[in-house]
Amino acid sequence: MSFVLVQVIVGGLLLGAVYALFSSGLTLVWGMMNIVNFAHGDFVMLGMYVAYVVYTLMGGGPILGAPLATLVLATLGVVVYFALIRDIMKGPMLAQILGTFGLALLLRYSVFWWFGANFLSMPQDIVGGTYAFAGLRIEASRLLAGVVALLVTFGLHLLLTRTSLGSKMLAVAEDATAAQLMGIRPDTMQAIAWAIAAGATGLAGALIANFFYIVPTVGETLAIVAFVTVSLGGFGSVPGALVAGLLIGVIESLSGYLIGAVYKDIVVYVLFLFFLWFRPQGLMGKM
Amino acid sequence: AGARAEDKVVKIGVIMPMSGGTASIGAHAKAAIEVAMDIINNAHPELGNLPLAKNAGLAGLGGARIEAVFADNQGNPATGQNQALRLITEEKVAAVFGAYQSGITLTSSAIAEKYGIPYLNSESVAANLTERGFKWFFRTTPIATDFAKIYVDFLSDLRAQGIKTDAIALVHDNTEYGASVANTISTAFKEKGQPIAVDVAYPVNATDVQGQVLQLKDKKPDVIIMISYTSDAILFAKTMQSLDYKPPVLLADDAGYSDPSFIKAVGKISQGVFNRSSWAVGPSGSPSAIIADMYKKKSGEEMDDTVGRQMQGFFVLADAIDRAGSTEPAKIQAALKATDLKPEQLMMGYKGVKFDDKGQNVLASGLIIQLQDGENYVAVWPKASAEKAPMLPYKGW
Amino acid sequence: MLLEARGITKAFGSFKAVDDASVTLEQGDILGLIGPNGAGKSTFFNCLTGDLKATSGRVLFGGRDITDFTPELRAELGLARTFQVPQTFEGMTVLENVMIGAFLRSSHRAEAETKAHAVLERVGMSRLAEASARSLGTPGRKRLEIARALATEPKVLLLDEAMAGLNANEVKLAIDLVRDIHRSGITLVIVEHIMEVIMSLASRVMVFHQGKEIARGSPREVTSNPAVIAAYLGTRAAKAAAGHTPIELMGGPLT
Amino acid sequence: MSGPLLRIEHLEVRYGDLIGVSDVSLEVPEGSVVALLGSNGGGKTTTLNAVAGLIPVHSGVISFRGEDIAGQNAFAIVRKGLALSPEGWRLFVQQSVENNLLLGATPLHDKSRKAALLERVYEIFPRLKERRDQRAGTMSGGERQMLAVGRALMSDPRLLMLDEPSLGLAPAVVESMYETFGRLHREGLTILLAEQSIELALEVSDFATVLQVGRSVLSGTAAALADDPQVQKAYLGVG
Amino acid sequence: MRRLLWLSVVAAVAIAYPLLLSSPFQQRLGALVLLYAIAASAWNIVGGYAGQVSVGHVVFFGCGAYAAMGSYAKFGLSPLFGIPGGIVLAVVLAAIVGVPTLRLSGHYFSMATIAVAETMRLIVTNTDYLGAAVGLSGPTVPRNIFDLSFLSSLPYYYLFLVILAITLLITWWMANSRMGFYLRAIKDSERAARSLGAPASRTKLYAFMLSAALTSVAGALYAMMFGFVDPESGLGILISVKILIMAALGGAGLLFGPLVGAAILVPLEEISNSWLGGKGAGLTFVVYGAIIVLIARFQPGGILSLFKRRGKPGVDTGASHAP
Ligand SMILES: Nc1ncnc2c1ncn2[C@@H]1O[C@H](COP(=O)(O)OP(=O)(O)OP(=O)(O)O)[C@@H](O)[C@H]1O
Ligand SMILES: Nc1ncnc2c1ncn2[C@@H]1O[C@H](COP(=O)(O)OP(=O)(O)OP(=O)(O)O)[C@@H](O)[C@H]1O
Ligand SMILES: CC(C)C[C@H](N)C(=O)O
Ligand SMILES: [Mg+2]
Ligand SMILES: [Mg+2]
Repeated sequence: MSFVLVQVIVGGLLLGAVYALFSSGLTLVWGMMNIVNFAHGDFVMLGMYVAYVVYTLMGGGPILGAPLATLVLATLGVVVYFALIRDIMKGPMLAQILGTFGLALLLRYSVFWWFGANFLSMPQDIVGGTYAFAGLRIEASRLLAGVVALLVTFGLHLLLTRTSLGSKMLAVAEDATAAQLMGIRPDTMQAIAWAIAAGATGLAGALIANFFYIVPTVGETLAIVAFVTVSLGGFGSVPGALVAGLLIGVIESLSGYLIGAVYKDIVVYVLFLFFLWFRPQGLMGKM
Repeated sequence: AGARAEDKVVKIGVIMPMSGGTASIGAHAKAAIEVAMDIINNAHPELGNLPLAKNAGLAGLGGARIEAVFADNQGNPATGQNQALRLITEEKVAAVFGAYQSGITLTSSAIAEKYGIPYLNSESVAANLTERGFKWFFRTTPIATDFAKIYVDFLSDLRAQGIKTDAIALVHDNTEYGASVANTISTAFKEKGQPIAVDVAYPVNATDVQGQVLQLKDKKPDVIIMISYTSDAILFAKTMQSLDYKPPVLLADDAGYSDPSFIKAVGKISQGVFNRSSWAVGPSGSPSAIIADMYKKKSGEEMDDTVGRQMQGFFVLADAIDRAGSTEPAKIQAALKATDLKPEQLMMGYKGVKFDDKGQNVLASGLIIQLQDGENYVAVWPKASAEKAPMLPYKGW
Repeated sequence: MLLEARGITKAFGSFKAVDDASVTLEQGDILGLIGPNGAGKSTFFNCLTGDLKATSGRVLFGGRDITDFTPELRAELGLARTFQVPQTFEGMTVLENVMIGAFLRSSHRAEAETKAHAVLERVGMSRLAEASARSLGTPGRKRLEIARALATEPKVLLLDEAMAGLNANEVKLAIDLVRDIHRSGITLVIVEHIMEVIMSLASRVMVFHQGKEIARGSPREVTSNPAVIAAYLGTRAAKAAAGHTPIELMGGPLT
Repeated sequence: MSGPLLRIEHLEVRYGDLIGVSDVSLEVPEGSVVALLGSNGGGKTTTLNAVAGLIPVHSGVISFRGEDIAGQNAFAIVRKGLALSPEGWRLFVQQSVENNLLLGATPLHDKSRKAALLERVYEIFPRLKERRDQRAGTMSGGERQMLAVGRALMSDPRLLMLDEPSLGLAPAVVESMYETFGRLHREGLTILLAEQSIELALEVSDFATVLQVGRSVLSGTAAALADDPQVQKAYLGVG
Repeated sequence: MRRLLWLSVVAAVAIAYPLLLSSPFQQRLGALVLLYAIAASAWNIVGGYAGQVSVGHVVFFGCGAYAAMGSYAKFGLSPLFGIPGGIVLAVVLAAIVGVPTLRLSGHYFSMATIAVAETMRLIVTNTDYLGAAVGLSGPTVPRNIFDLSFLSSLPYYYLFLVILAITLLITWWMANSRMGFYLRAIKDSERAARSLGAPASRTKLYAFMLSAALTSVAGALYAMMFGFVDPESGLGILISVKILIMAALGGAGLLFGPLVGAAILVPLEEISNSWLGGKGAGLTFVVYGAIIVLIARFQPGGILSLFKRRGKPGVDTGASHAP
């Protein structure tokens, strides 16, 4: 294998880890709580702006920005749940698309109104620049995002499969009325799920901000990748999102390098469709 | 319509992207046009030869004021058209100005054509806009064929100085702007007997460009010509640094590279990037420097080529209305056709403004600028207008 | 032979829910299918109706191999069913639910509506025609499913615990309804845990246990079979069954 | 404590404009088994669901251990020691059998008893133990019924409400389940039972209440009801 | 009878509208409402009645738009000639796409349709024959009436009104036919529907194809009115979302839901843009987004579900019958 190809694959893996990171929150609310969140990309965007504000106001890097973004977004998640999601969940699935689409515009253009439309960017070296070894180059900020992606995925997976909190959250997602019969308060569980999902999304945004540009409409660019990642991985499957994210990252990188970048998305979509043909429930999804 | 001549205010409809992915353009354009209105409506003798600057309002219309009515095209050709209709029929504008994206200029100008209202475009580059046989459409900006010629000449000049410019790579997105400009440039070079060596197309608003940068790193072209919007321009700059790749010559085609936020975001790691422009600040005290100052006060941003072209276009339109001495569409149209502005009457570095039958400004031209210190572009070519000598090779960070 | 299943096996992973089961059904039969919970009765049903694809084995209908037919094709041939876990169309009224069945044989709305009304009359649900299916309890839903299935004008009707949740009196009425259905020329397979139903209706009984057939014969034979008592009935139900009047003495089905 | 464990007075429940039950009154003394009888649509399920807090109460009193719980949330009610095995089971079909059971233990204050309670359920329904890792949604009808009852038992309630627990169960299983109820009853559990099999229900109950089109029309000891042929014929359609 | 009365009132208002509010912009707004109502009604067949939430309907829209513009740009014919071509294209594509995707459930179907739409958009963006990113333009100066390029919006308005009426008639007929009943049944329980002889896959596919054909007509009309199509405006996912949002806002699965949705959202969008867009602070979308959020929050079943409250208890707001 040529050396460049190794770099392409490594780059793809790191990119994929980032995809996985910002998809994990989506798979949680979309796959598990069965809520389509069209505003997901804008949650990522908000995470980026929090990180940016932390940087400009206090000069803080990811050490400060990431936890703060997590916190702010988790809070927002709870607010959004109680103010909007709780009620639209009583309606059909379309109501969720309607509500979260409106929310997306609201968030996106509120930020626009406040910060303006200019592209912003964090300084390149805020997370230790670029590591080079054996000719391979890895950006520290991407590596950080990748490592955090693994940790978050692992943590979420454990939470959902090993803890009673996870089991309760799933129970509420499936049948909130029956969950009440178990003494579970659905609102609490849903709010926790939203806090976790939005928090993880905000964290993702803060970490991505370190190597991406920041603009109110950036969520649109990122959301579609998250949607594909979540469905390829299987709705509700956190490990699925990780594997799918990595897969998409590598496929994108490889096809972008070998076939041409304008075709890389086509490759991803076609593979995705092809894949659904054989496994209609996604990589790791349950039917 | 004749009654409008007595109006104290002349309305011009301005269609710009004020929301969506290119909203920053609209925001900048709005500030620029407000500065232009200030210059036209108030007395600014310090601006010398610039038409309409000296006294307040339009002399030809008894000192009437110009008022721009802004409309958001939302990055959508249909919205652009709807807004053109609204501006013409509800706001009763005397002329329409816009609309940045070529596709929207296309649809919105069709409405102006049907209603017989003059439409002036100052920054859309698609060639077909002036090929439609329209009678009410005018364009002041240089278009892709003009820049292509500049690039060819600039690079052959560099070669004459002993710099290797044989293998040229074109990097462009797949939008209409990216694709059409890339096409024109590659044709121009082919005609000069120097076919493009590497053509890297990528989807606009990419999430990642590592593959493309590695491709370039692999192919080692002597010159890279970048045709990108701001988002991708920033991403390319960041990725080139992280993958430690510097082409010997990096030449950008305006757009994202002219956006002040590009310079703020990644200027420091893009030192030495060339760009094409028709804008040069000029020595302090010169009209262009004064305008740049006014613009900076208004918007907080440095003046860049795109807003410069927009302001210039607006001046040309206002000048025509002034000369028409009326807001009657046909008279404005006639005045536009008769436009013959000299370089010293312009804020941009055009050779003049004069429209052919298709409505294209035949005297539009540009120059090459370079981001030498990572903060401000300076004119470096052609020699006649150069403030500094080109700095080579590309420095990056 | 109307319906025949040969060597049906249905495995979920390594677990065989149905293990090499065969059955033949003659025109006019009422076959009772009993067995412990999880014995594979419903799974077997699902293989007959095409809801599940059998791992192996064949299904024949009127001598025609329908193993690879979709459920809707089988319905068209005349195979109808009810579901143990009711699958009513919640967003529709009772009448509309039945119309879905009626549409199989009449493509016009008015015609289907008339037919659905007739079926509702027959099963004694006319009063509820305009009620939402959502408002029905489990027994109501099951009855609605019978009505729906009848509206398809089936040759064979498979009832999966259609009488669960009825009290003694209602069971009696339901038995009459089934008799009536049978009299109109429909062959039936019924799964029930209510022995009274099996004893009153079935002409033959087949007993499942762990996916396999462990006994078959007349209701009386089967309910006195010690293996069946041990695996399924328990002593109390066996005693009750023994005291029950067998179907033959009550006139039996007209075929 | 004096007074019955559960007391329902003039309960009225509506579904939109429709009346589910119009006037139900009954008492469940501590330590007793009470049968709720009545034909289809009589209002048994509605009554139990209203007690559990699954549907809003229009008027009337539901007092549990002296506290009026009408109108409280279902999750709050179950924490007070009231558990329901609902009609239609309402299982968490995506989760495993064992997870379903463990979820049933959520209201427990003393979590250490989980394991023992789980063992108790597995003892009553060995079938569940065999299939503990299976997804609840793939269980057979009878197995689901077992799971629903087992899940209700997991919260170790003071009052266990069962909506037609024998529905879909094989006769032998019904027999052993009722034996178990008898045992739990002797150990002090109070049970409110809606059951279509009158004979069986009266056999295990101390008291019974008969509902007819949404009204409680008759209450008495199970024995009295069982022995009164008049009553049987008039209200229960037996004989 | 009351329904008939209402219907006549709505029809009368629709016919009289451009005469009452006669400024060119208001007329155009009316025409746009009708145009989007056509597209959203077409979507409603699949997304509302069949409960298959397609987020990729823009491919069919694009089929019509490209066929119409293509027939002019490539063959010099009137864009009108593109309509049948667009319908055929859309129906064939619907069949090809529908067979594999309609068996997917819920979100997977939605995602698959997004993937199809995006794939098409990317392919067209890179296909020079179809004008790539530049797109295709219609006749700039109408050669005759068949070019359907009018200065006034009035002819468009009445043309769209007729086509909307036809679309609603088809939808109404479908909803009250066996197919409509089957679709609603399949939406509730595909398994039960099949057991009763409803050919689920085929019915859904037919609905998908019917919906695609009508959507394609909407796309063709759209392109004709604007005289232009490019990958973003003809195949961009945002169009799908817009159509879907309109149907959902008005009331999916209800005959007049999409019309109501369009009648609210189109003017809301255009007017808020006209009032606020020029300020350039993104306020248009803050307002627009907030109103959508509020409607979703307080009327999750869509505006029209408000009037569906009476009637049988427990009736699901999402799936009631057509009038
Ligand atoms: N998808 C599946 N995966 C694993 N096991 C399954 C699956 N579906 C069914 N089973 C098991 O197969 C067995 C047979 O189930 P089936 O529903 O046929 O039983 P049944 O005889 O109808 O029982 P009942 O009388 O309780 O309705 C059960 O033990 C059930 O748990
Ligand atoms: N969700 C609902 N919407 C409307 N009406 C309902 C609903 N649920 C029950 N009802 C009505 O309330 C009344 C009481 O029904 P309920 O289910 O409580 O009776 P039940 O005694 O449990 O009968 P079953 O033996 O059928 O379970 C019936 O008339 C029924 O139609
Ligand atoms: C960026 C500009 C140079 C070109 C403009 N965006 C266009 O579409 O024509
Ligand atoms: Mg069964
Ligand atoms: Mg009940």
